[in-house]
Amino acid sequence: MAISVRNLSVDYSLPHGTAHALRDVSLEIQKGELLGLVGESGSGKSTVAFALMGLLANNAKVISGTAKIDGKSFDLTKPNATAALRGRGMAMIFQDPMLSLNPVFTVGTQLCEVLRRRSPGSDRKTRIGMAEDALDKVKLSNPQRRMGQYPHELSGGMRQRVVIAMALLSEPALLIADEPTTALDVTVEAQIMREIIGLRDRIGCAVLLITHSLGLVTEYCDKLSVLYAGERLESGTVNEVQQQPGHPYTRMLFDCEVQIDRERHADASENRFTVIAGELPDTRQRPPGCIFNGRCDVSFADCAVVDPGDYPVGNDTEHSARCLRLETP
Amino acid sequence: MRMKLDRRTFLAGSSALAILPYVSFARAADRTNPIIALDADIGNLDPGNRVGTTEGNIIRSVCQTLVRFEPGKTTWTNDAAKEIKQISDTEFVFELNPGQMFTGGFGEMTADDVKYSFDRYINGDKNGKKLAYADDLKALKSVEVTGKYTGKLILKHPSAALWLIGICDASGAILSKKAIEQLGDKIATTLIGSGPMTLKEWRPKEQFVLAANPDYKGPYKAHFEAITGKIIPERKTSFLSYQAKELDFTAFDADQLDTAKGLPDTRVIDIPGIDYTWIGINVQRGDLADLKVRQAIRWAIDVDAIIQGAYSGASSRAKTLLAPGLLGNWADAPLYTRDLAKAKALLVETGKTGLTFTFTCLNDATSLAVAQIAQANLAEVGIMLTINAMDSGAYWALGADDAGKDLELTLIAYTSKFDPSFQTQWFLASQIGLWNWQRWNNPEFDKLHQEGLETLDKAKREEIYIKMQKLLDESASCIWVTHGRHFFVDAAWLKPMFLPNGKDWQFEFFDKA
Amino acid sequence: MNRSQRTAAFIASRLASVALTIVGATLLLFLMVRLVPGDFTSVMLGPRATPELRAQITHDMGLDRNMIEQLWLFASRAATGNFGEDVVSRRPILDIVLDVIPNTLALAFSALALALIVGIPIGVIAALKPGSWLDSGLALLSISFITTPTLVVSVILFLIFAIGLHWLPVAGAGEPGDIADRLRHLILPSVALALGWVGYISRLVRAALLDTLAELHVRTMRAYGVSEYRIVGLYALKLALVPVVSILGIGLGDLIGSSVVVEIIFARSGIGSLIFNSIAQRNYPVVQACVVFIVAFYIVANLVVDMINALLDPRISGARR
Amino acid sequence: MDAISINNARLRFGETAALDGVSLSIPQNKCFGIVGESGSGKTTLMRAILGLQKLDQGDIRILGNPLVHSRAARKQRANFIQPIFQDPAASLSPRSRIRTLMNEVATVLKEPLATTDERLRVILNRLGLSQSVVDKYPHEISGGQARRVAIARALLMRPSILVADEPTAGLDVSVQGDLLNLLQDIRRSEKITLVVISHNLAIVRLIAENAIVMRAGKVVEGGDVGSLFRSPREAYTRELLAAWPSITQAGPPARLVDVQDHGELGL
Amino acid sequence: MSGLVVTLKRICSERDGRLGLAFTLAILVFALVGPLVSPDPNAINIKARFAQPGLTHLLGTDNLGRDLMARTSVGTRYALTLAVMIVVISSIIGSLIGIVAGIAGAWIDRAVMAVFDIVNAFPPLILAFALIALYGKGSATFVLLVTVVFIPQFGRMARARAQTLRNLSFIEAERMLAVHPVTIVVRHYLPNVAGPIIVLASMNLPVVIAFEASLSFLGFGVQPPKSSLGTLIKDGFMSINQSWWPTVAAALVLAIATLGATLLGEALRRVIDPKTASVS
Repeated sequence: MAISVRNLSVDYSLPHGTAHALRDVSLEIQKGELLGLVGESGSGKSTVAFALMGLLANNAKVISGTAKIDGKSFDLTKPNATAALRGRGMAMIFQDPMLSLNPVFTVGTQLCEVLRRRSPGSDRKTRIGMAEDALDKVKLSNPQRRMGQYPHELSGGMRQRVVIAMALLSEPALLIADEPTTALDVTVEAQIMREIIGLRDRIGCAVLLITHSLGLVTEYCDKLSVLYAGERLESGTVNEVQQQPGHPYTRMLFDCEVQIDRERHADASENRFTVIAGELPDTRQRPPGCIFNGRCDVSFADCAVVDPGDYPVGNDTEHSARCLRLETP
Repeated sequence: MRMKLDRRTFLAGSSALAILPYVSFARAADRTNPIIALDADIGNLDPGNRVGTTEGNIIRSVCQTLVRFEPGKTTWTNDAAKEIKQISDTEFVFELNPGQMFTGGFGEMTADDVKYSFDRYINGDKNGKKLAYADDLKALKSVEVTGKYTGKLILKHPSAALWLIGICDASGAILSKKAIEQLGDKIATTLIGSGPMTLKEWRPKEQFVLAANPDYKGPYKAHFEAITGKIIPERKTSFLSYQAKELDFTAFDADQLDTAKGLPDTRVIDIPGIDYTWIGINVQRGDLADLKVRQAIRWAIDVDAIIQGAYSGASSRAKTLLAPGLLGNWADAPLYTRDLAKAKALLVETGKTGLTFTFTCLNDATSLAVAQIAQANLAEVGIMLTINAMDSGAYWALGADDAGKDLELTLIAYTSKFDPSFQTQWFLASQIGLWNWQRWNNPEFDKLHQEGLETLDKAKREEIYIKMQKLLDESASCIWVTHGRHFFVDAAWLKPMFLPNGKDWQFEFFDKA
Repeated sequence: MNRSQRTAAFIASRLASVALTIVGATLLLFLMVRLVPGDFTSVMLGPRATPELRAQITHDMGLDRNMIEQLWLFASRAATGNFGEDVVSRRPILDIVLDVIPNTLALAFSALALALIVGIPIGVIAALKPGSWLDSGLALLSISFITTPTLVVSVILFLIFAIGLHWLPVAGAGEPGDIADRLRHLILPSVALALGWVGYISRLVRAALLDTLAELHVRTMRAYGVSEYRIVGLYALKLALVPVVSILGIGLGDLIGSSVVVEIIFARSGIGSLIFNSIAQRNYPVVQACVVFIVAFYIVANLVVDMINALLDPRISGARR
Repeated sequence: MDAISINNARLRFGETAALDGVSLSIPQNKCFGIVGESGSGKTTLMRAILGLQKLDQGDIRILGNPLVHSRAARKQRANFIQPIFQDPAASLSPRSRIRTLMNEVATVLKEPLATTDERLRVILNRLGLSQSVVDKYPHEISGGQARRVAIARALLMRPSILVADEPTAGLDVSVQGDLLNLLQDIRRSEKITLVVISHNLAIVRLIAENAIVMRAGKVVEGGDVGSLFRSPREAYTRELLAAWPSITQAGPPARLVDVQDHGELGL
Repeated sequence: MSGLVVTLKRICSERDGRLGLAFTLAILVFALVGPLVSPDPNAINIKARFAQPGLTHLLGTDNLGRDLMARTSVGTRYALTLAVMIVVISSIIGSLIGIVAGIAGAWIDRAVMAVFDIVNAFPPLILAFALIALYGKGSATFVLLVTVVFIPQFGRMARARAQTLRNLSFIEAERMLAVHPVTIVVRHYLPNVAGPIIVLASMNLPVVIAFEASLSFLGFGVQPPKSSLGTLIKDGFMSINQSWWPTVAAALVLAIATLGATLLGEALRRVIDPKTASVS
């Protein structure tokens, strides 16, 4: 069963005007699928997650958007539209594991709290058992001992595993992982990604992975959506998008990625790095035309005036991008 | 130590007198034993080292003296003594009642105990240290024991004062020799007596309870089973407690007289004081050494305004040292009603301008009001006054030794006793560096004082003391302000009793009305 | 180190710094009184100063020895609680102080309890709806409580409840041994003393709670559907209490300080009124003894507060590795 | 003579050994990379090199001179070695105008203000900054400009060694190249020794000639980047490389079935 | 100067800030203008004692017949002057000591903190009145001694702030440039410590005003014939059965002053330093 988000638009009211942080963003994730939502800072990718969870900041407002989860439709413009889903249908893993657990309660207490919601009838003992079991599943050694520990006694990777265990206990249909490895070292990152995939395989949920790292997406995700300044510029399967980027931004993003096995000059000072010149547009007053216009290396006159539609790329029906060059005349 | 050292002069600020007339008192007091307020706690219960009036009052009710003041009077009748006979100007024999038992199992009172008690004033305590109140029995040379119950008092010279301020008062308390030797230093906190009452309980800073002494053999049995004294340093608070029927008797300040008069089931007692408050001028200090300057100051200060402004007009103005009613009161003393012209003329005569002086006083409200009025008064004749207000501790240390040389104008309040010699002694030359803050030195005054001490004839003494007051007046070193006045409220059912000075309460004579 | 070892080490290090503070405070107290200008004995004895008595005091207090010896004498006396005898009443100073301490402690602790019991709920209610009229109203109320000086509060309570309505007694600490009476006498002074702290604690709880509610772990709890009541009342509140508890150490000191005013207005015996009267009488040995007790109490209170905080927040003992 | 040589540097913070016997030498006029995960000690090592952190033991030589923590020595050292902090914008004092900050250099160098101004103009030009930037406060300029201003200030001291701490941390891929290219340019034109501290293996591999890998305060292995990354000798280095997500390895997304796990990193 | 204007504007943009500013301005006007337009506050007129409020005496007179309006406004001015002096002096001294402790070696830091701990071990009110009782009264001593009591707070704040700053890269950059330490303190520490210190100072102003009132009330504050809010309340209570309005007026002024200063201080905190812990 697919999970979908349609026409999500979110505004932030700021001291100097209203920023239209997300504009008509749509996503679709199949059960058991991992969708990578890629974007640079300011692209609005985390806003998608929080709009879905109903945890947006006070100055944010959902202008439009519906979510379909487990066959039910939710009007995201209503406050707390998805409150019923939190901890049941949806779970979330956060960016900073150091801050996402309450420092003055033990791991066990916080895990059991999730179970109060998920399986209300269960008694304390059962919950503790389930929580220990979940810790074991996310490969934390000695779960009994971990239950009695406080977050500050655990490393960042271990804490992230605790949050994953929480997600596991809540058995969601949709797991949102918001930059789950950004704060972690690369070796830990790999382990955490495996745990997320393991969790998906255990309960067969859909996963929305929000990240700025194309490396992570290409390595772990089935599908990919590219977000830029609040607009979804491209989406498709990872393979398709990588082989045939439909949008110049996607292509340039791939070019900027510094690869571990890239060819290098013997004189290191000869090695150059790719840059996307220019700066993000002001989302308070979206300029006409393509949102990427001005930084694009292949733009033409129309790009400045015509807002491109979502055009299919190649033969894959799932692959599309918003670039005028794809417009079939 | 004659001054009221522990008078809580500070005002905590608490009174709802504005709304009180409309308050109805819900609870009626159904007490059979009175609860009264005292503004000072017990300091030291050793009669010779007592600190304030509180102890004096307790000691007089707990201990026996040879003779006891009659209720509300300065005359006395026998108490511990069965008989006292004067055998010469300087010799008295006494005989004690038999069977007068000290509480706490310290046995029967004998002449030995009398000697022991009085010898402490003559020879000092067990370490030979002089007692604080030693001078009360200064005229006593020795005590001789002539039998179990009989003895002889031998005086240095004829003395009227010895009885009034010594033998009858707390200093004359007869203590148990055995008890004192056994108690050691604890006599400061334990009082063993044979009098009408016993000190049944004392919770420092909270309260004490005086209970009737069932073993008392003397003529003055206590009327109440118990009297509870609450320590409430602030008069306004105790007055409010009284209004809330938590108390049956308390002193209050003059400014609440009208309120007090309106209270139901209440008697207001109003006793003119015999104490004396004056502005002292240091006659040895700088420009103040000039008699004319002092006279100018005396003409410039508006004592009537002070009485109005600082004493709410409730106390009357004092003209001289000894209060009306006391032996030696100088009824014809001149009244210095403010005369700016005279003051200015005197200053012109001296040729001095731009005079500035400090005015030292306690930091209670009354003193400060006096100071500020004096300040304003003197400003009008071109004398600048700086007010130096101090806590009691620092204030009373001021006159000591050379420190007193720097004093200029001071506001001083001393308490009086019934013999005029007690009052005049503080103006002697020997008191310079101690309590003579005027530092006024007049050999004739000193001579007269000694004469007064040794004279027994009333008319003669009267003459002597008036003469002394004239000398004081000529010196212009003292500007008399007031003799004070005491106000009490008491529940209609209770009849308190005090000596005519209003300060010495006679707990043993407190009675139902 | 494991957790209990860390806690032990934390307590040990706190005790060490407490010891240092006590030593320093003693030294300061010693110097403060000893550096008073003028002849100490005459300032202290005032009108009772006879040469004999003066010599006696000089000797009793060790003023005839050198400074170091004097300091040692004072410190050892302070440590053993033997402050000597009061020159006025000839009672042991320790007894004088011990007589009044229970009254002040009862006052301070009841005020503190009152401040917590009333202040915390007000803070929580205000934090639940930040910006609402309820919040604004409570904020204004709290600030008024904080800014109205204790002496004004004392007098107003005094006028209304003791004088006007006769509900509660005017003066004193109550009949000794009669607990109900003692409690009745405690109500007004402790309310007077507590009111400012009610405002203060409620503001603190509100602010700390709002700060905590903005933290990311609260978001985690919300994301997992934990009810808002449990989040605020349990998870955030425990964390928000940490700064509140920290301030209580200071608060106790403040309460003891303010007790001077309250004890005088309500004519209660206590360490505040004792110290005030002793200062007025220049009875420095008693002042010193009082301050030694106050400082010791204050330091111990702060130590206890630290311990409670270490219990509330495991990071406090754990972080100082 | 090496630009920097370190011999047996040791430093403990409480129970943790931040530096546990680090020895290395950094040749002149090359780029040297220090790679490691968080807690490896690389930042502590950098701070020790800069003289911001005293060592418990061991010595550091900058261009042959022993590193001494005296003010005179620091003053002298300022002419040789300058840092580029992780967030260069944050290395500009927020309440001073940029001109004030630049003038401080003149005071330190005891150089006439005009001379410094002239040199600054040249440097700003080369870094592509407008001259008007000096009249602004740090918060009034963009992040990219601030990074350049910070670098310009370091260059004003004419250092022969630049130490860059995590230069790309927190930057989007689209802008990190800009900074790296700038460092490369400066390195070439100023003939300076560049020390880059980073957790980003891919970047170090490209801009450095030599590098070390650190872990738990120790140097795991080091040497010429070519061989270091092509054929690492140590298991840890291999693990680091293997974990590096790479767009070129994109294959079918991983499935749980045969996920190999090392468990969590220990405490 | 523009910074001040901006700050004021932002304070005015919220209700509490406006209220605080209004109260504070009202008190300031009262304190500054009041004495200029009212009669001599020390002129005694025994005949007119306890006069009712009226046209000649807006707030009536006291027990010596002095104009209470004049005394209250002079008292307010005096209380404010003292409080401002105490806060300014203690914040400046505290900041400097705190910064030095924060950036100097561990021993100096420990020593300074130990001294602060020791001073803090005494309840402030008791320490203040003990010091004043021991070392004498008078405005200068008063300011000096109360300053001692308030220094540690500012010192702690400045120290904590300096310690944070010390490890920030812009300070380290200055050190790497070998800029003179005094220059670093003056140019880079001070401006960055100032914000929270100003906030703390403004939050402490009402505390000091109330503190002064308490001390004056206990008889340890200003000396007659000068008046301050504390002595006015005290004197008012002394004769409350004759007239209640002097007390109420002084208490009201005191309450408005502290309330205004508190509201303004909190608004200032929100503007300058949103992260600093709330009520102080």
